[in-house]
Amino acid sequence: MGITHVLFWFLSILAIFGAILVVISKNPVHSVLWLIVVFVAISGHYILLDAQFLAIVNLIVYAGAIMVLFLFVFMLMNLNAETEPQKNRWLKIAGVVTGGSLLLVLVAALKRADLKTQIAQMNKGDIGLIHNLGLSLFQDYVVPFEISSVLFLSAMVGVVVIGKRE
Amino acid sequence: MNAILLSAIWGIVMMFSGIFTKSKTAIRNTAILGLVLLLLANCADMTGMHVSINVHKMLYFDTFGLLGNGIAFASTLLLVLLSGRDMEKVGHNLAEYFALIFFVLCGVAIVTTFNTLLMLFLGIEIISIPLYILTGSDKRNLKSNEAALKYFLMGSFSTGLMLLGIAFLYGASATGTFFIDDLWSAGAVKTNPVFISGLLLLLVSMAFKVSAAPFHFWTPDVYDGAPTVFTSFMATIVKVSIFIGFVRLFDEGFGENQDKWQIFVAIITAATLFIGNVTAVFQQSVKRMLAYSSIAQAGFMLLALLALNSVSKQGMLLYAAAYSVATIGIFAVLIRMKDYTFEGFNGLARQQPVLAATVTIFLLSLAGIPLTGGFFAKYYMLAAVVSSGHYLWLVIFAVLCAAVSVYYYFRVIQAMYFKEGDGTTEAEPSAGFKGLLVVLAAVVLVLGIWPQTLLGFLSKLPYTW
Amino acid sequence: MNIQLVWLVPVLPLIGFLINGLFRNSLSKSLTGIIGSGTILLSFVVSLLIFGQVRQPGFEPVVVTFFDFISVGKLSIPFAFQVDQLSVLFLLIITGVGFLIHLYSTSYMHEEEAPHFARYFSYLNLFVFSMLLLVLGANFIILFIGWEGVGLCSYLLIGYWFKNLEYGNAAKKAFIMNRIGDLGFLIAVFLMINQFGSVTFSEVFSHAHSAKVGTLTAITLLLFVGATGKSAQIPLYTWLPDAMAGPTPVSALIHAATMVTAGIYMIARSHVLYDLTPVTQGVVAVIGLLTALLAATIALKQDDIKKVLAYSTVSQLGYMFLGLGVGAYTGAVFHVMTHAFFKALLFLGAGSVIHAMGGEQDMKKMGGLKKFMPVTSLTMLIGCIAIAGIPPFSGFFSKDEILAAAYAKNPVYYAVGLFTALLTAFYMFRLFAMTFSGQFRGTHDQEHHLHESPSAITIPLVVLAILAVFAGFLGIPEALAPNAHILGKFLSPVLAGETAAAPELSHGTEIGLMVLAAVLALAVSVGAWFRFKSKPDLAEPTGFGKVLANKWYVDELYNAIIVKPLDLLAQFLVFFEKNIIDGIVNGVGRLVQYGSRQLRLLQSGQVGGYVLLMVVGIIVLFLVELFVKK
Amino acid sequence: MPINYYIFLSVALFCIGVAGVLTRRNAIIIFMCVELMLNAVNLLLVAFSKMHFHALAATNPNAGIDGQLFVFFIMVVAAAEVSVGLAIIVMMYRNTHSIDVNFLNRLKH
Amino acid sequence: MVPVLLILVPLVTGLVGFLIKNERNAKVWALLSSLATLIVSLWGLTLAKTSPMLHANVEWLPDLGSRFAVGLDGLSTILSLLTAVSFPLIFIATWREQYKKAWNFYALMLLSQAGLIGVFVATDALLFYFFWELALIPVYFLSSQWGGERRIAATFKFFVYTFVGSLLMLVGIIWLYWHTPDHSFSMQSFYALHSKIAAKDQTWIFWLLFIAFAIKMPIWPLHTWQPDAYEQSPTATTMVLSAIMVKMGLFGVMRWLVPVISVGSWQWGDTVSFCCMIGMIYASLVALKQDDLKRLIAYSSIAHVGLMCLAIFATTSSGMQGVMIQMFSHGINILGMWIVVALIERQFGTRKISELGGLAQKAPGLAILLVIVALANIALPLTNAFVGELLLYSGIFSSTATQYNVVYTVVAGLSIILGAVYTLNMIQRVFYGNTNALTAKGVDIKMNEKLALVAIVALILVFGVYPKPMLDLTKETAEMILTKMNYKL
Repeated sequence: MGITHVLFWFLSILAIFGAILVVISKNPVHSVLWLIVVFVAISGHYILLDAQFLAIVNLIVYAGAIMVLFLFVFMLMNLNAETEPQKNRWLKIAGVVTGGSLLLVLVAALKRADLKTQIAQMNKGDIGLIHNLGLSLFQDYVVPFEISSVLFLSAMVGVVVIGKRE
Repeated sequence: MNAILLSAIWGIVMMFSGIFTKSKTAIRNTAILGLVLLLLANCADMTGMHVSINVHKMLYFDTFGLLGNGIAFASTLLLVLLSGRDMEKVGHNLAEYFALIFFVLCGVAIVTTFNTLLMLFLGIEIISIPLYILTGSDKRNLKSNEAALKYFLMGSFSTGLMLLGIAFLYGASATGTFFIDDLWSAGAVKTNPVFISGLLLLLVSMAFKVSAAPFHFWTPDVYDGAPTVFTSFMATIVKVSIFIGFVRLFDEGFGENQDKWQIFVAIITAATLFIGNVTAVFQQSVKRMLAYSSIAQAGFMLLALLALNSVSKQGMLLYAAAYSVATIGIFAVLIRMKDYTFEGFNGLARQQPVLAATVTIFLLSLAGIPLTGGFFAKYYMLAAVVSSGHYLWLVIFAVLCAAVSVYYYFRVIQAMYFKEGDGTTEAEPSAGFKGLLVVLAAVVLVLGIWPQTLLGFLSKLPYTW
Repeated sequence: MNIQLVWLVPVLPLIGFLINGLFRNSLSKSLTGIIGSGTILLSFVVSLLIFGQVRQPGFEPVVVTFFDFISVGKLSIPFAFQVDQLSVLFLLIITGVGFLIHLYSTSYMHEEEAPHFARYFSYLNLFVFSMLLLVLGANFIILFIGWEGVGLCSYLLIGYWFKNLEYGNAAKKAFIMNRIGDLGFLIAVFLMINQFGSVTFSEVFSHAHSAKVGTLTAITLLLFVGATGKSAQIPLYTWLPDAMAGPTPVSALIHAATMVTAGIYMIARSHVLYDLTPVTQGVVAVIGLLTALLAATIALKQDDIKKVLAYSTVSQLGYMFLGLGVGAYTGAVFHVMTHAFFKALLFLGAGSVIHAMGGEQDMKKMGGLKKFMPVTSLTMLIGCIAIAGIPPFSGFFSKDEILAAAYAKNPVYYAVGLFTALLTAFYMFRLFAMTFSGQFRGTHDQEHHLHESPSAITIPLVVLAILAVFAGFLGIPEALAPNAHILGKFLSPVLAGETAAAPELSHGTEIGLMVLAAVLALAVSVGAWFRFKSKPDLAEPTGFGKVLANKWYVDELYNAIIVKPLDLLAQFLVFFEKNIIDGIVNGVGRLVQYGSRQLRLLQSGQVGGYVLLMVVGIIVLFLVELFVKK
Repeated sequence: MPINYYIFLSVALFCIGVAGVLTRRNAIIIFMCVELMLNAVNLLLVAFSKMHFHALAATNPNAGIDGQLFVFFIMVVAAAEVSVGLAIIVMMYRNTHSIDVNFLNRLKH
Repeated sequence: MVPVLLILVPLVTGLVGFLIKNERNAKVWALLSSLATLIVSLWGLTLAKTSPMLHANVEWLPDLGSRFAVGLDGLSTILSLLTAVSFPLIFIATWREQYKKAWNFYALMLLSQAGLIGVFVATDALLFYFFWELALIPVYFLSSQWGGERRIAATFKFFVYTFVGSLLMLVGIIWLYWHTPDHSFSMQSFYALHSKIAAKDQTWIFWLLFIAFAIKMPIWPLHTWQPDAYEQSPTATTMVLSAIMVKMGLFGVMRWLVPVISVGSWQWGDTVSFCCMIGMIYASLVALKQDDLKRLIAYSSIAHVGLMCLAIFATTSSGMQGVMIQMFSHGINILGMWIVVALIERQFGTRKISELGGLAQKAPGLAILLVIVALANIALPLTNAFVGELLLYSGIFSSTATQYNVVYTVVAGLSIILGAVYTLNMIQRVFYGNTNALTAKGVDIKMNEKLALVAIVALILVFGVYPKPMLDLTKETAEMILTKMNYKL
């Protein structure tokens, strides 16, 4: 039971706990904050899996940029209070039950695979380093990389189209 | 490759065209030019003339995909020619709309030629994100907004599913790559369940994109809410090209363990056929009816996926062509109608004989009556499954559903020809419009008499890459 | 005269039919009459010439084939005529009596305006044509063609006055009842095709001995069903009395002299088969006997002069079938001939009376016509004597021959037959007395119009009367004069083998029977004559008489057990069609619409709902993966 | 760490996200739940990439790197989606002053 | 060559017909075209049976193994002849009908003729299916455009009903196609099939095909579209429907079902025959209760068709030839009936028997012609139908394919009687009796109808007295079909 294990369990529990709170907390702003917590926990996992680059990007892009964006929007619409009217209980229950059963069937399906021997290697290997990632990103993955620029372009244009006042 | 590049570039061109000129005609002509070039570029691709870029096996070009591209581009061209003017009515940002359309086409070109799940994912996203926008492009119209939001929320949800699927497949693959042709290696029996789960989730997300039941719920609302021009675009070009990607994925990726997933496809197909056809019966608005009919047609296309043999791939292309042309034609007329309900079509034959006649041909094609492309499209689908020898019950079920489809397609014909009324278009359609419709009708008929004209390419093209 | 020209016999009337039919609007009545009767006369002449050939000793039956009518697989049905003693005899009867009746009609139908007059004659000619086809046919199919043809013509002629729906119904009844019989006939034909691979008389009869008795019985019985329809035997006899709706000459020709005897002809023609099937013979005899008795009893209480004659016809036909049943084929044919004469005579006489009475047919309104129309009454009297079987008139000989054979077969037959004969004598003289003697009971202006009919009517009467008197001498029984039975000798080549069926009686008994019959008949006739000439029965029949007057309620019975149920069934089926079968079809449509209306509701518009359903879908797929074995 | 821990962890996170989508009415929160799902997937991918690394490092020093690159692309796409999504939501809000998905029911049946 | 012309002439003239925007010219054009077709088909009759002119076979869809193969053997000759004869008669008889947009009407009529002939001459299964549908479409438009007040619903029911059938048939055809050794739709390779279809497949493939044909014929209990369709269609179309289209079903059975699925046919022949038998009695009884002339004739036609289908499954040579002849005869006769109905309807604006009566006084010519046609309809001797029905019944009776042959003959025979009943009822109530207010102003038959009817009557009598040509024409084909059918697994 090394430190990594402790950390693993801690982060996992933190992530799940945070996730649940994201879903159940009444105040949207709280949800956002809890989501950030989840992201932090996941970044922690990345570090454990020595994917340092991803860990950082995750923090910067997600926990930083995106979540801030969300917060902005909330502020913009000042929905910080519990303005959200309650969905009727039955739908809620139905939702939870369905989500739970989805978990159930997924687990049931995956349990049958014996992955005992399969290990996610820890604190070893340097594929997560920005150097290696960069290299293969600009060699093998150059096409998708360029293509993704199209994605951004379209997103950009789209936001302009939507946002522009007429 | 040409197509991907050109579409992306031309997207940017269109983006800036809005700055340099305010003349909508100029913009539209630029777009048309672009599409023509795109078509040529694709032909070049097909004949092996292409800019050589090392894609590191991320893309794989074959006749099937490229022909699919060709169909998509050609249909887009027809759509723009027929309904270009109507795009102007949607909003002021004509240039941007065209830009987005070109980006979508770029995505299409990727989805039809991807060779790794990553490219598939990117392609799908490049298609989806502009579509969210186009759906909501009629900003003052609440229906359009609502459609956009629904589409977006559910779309991103399905993206999540797809990614989980991809992750599982990645975990199951022995080589640790995303190339579709070595996703499954017989050695990795232990990880079989992971593989299957991934496959299922991928299947579900793709089914969502092609609006197959029970993942079709977004379709009627989105198609109904979106500006009709873009509905036409989504319902035809986007849908069929994703279908081609769909078939491609399962053919290359999961072809050899068909037995593992055929049953799921069968279930989805049956559900789609049933829900699509039966629900369409009671619709009051032709637009919404067409939305459901597109679901029904998807059900038929799924038969190709079920059988997954040479016949079904040919049939897929034929279906793509026949279905797109017919649907674009109908939508082109629908856009011009005063009233989108069935009553709106009453007596159209007297007001606009040409429109009525052509629409009739398109509807007959959708219903799968011989002498129209739709017949051979359906024929190939049925033939594909029959030749595979399994799931004959599904074939029977499919034809019964096709019989149901006659009900709602013929309602339009009845309205146009046999009902009294003064349903007509908003403005007298131009001669060019009519002429083009006639051409489309002719295309449908040609496909209905010599499908070889299209499918000939599959066998004739000497493909090299 | 070359026998090959036999086709002239039927073709001539056909030509008459065509001319009268096509140019009915342009031809004058006289011309029509000449064409109509003339063609028949011509074919009568031709028949005579042929007869001249046939009666040469040692004449062998000739089959004249014209063309291949139907040939499928091994079955080949030529369009061929067979000329032999039997068919020639019928040719003579048909064309001869036919001509007389045509002649009679020219005057009788004179009130009709020209087109209808022409229509009448064309029908009549067509009938003669079909009848000739019937007797000339060399196989059962040609026979059947004529068989149905005469049915058609009788339908057309009964319904000749089509304005009157009653007549129309009578015509329909006749046709349909005939059709019922025809179905039996057809099935018999099919059986023959199966059994012998042919329907040609010669082949069928020559192979008959090799066939199983069961099959033969079936064939003969089915043929007999056909005969009961055509010749008005139990159970299909009820159409004949109604058929009296037609013009009287028609009744005389079709419903007395010729068509109704087609059944007898057919059975006599195929007697070879019947000789081999005693069961059928029994059935035929009994049916014939019963019909004879039943009809005779009904005739007792009829007041309509034509109805009486109609029932007597039925009864006489019954006689003939009795004859066939007991194997006295010659006797039957003999009776056909004599009956043709005297019954035609009676009908024409009745027609003349009706003509004079201005269309009145009810005997209660007649009486005392003797003094107004002497010729008619005289000839009628002859007819009555003939039919009553009083020697030496023709009826006596023919009837006696049958009775003798019946006695030889089974005395009970004889007893009943004799009793029927006496009934016949009774009601015939009742008819005669009520019509011609006593006081006239009609209205005054009817009386004013009474007159003897013109010569076109009386001449046929006279001719027929003469025949009715002397025709009997063609068949003087062995018992009286050895081999004086000209007819028997003449027909023996065709109807040979009957003697095997009927054991010979000793001459003594035969003569005894004759005398008995003659005496009784005479007594009854005279009795009836005196009973009715002074005080005819004008009272409404009561008790048993009522039952007879209402024809044993047979029509009502049929109505109750066949027509009504069928009608109800049809009504039910219409309901069934509308609500069950079509209901199901439309139901499917409605079901789809209903399903559509329900499925729409899935599309709630709620994103949450949609996603929920999607996830459920995923779960279902996974469950399939987990639990369905592939 | 055995791989199935990670599998179950991320599946759990994913399903929580799904449940969120199903239960909440606030469009943005729903969207956040989707983001949560994406992150679950990312985690899984990284874990798998290390698994493959463990399995194949001997032959290929860069084994498993594809997974991490994929995660990178997912983040890219997510960013783009967020921008578009929020734009749409804002537009919706402009017109209806609500981001409650239950009010999105003009289109139905 | 000949069959190609038979299809092309009406097809081309029909397409041209849309452009003639003048009622009278369109009418004349249609008549001329149909006469041309008639001439072509007569020319076909003069050719020797072996003549290459009677066949055509050109490349069409090589990848699908389907060729544009057409040919005229006994069966297809007789039916294409029927089609070619009927259309001029129809045009002549309905010469006085007024249609709005008449040119479209006549053009569609010609197109339907092309489709029908195509069905009859096609010797390639896919081509057959093609024409099968194509014949349907123009009729659909004709009926829903120019029909009675309930036309849309009735026609639509008819269309969907038949469409379901033909789709099932399509599945069947495809299935057979995949089992042909050379993956071809040609008739020969289909006929070569029967050895290769397993017994268990025979059953359902048989039904897939048969249901389509049964709906078209129609066979009880799949018949309910027919009376409505007949009632609601314009009379000219009704004539096409009942004189020719009905024969498509029978033709299909004889050409594409029994020779191919012989074992299945043997297996299920009794079931089918039973339905036919029921249907005959049923239809006859229902006809008794009909007050609408069109419905009455519709039901009588159901009965007749039932008999023909029954005879097919009797698998006897006389039955088989009887069917072929009877198809022609029935077409001609019922055409005559329709002409009379059309006349009555146009004159008095009603088809209700109860509202008519006494017409014989006003229209003796019509009455006589009708009586002849009606008698042919109940198969009186010396009319063409007699020959047919005699062969049919004797065929059924002598059938060895079933042990119920006697039952079939007797029960079906009852419809002879019932047929007489309702036909005579009809004649009597329409033509006999006294005129009423409505019929008092009736006038006699016009020249054009007289022409058509006389032609029909002539055909009736000629083939009634001298059917030999027909028999010779059909003999070989019948034997061929029988040899195919008699193949046992």
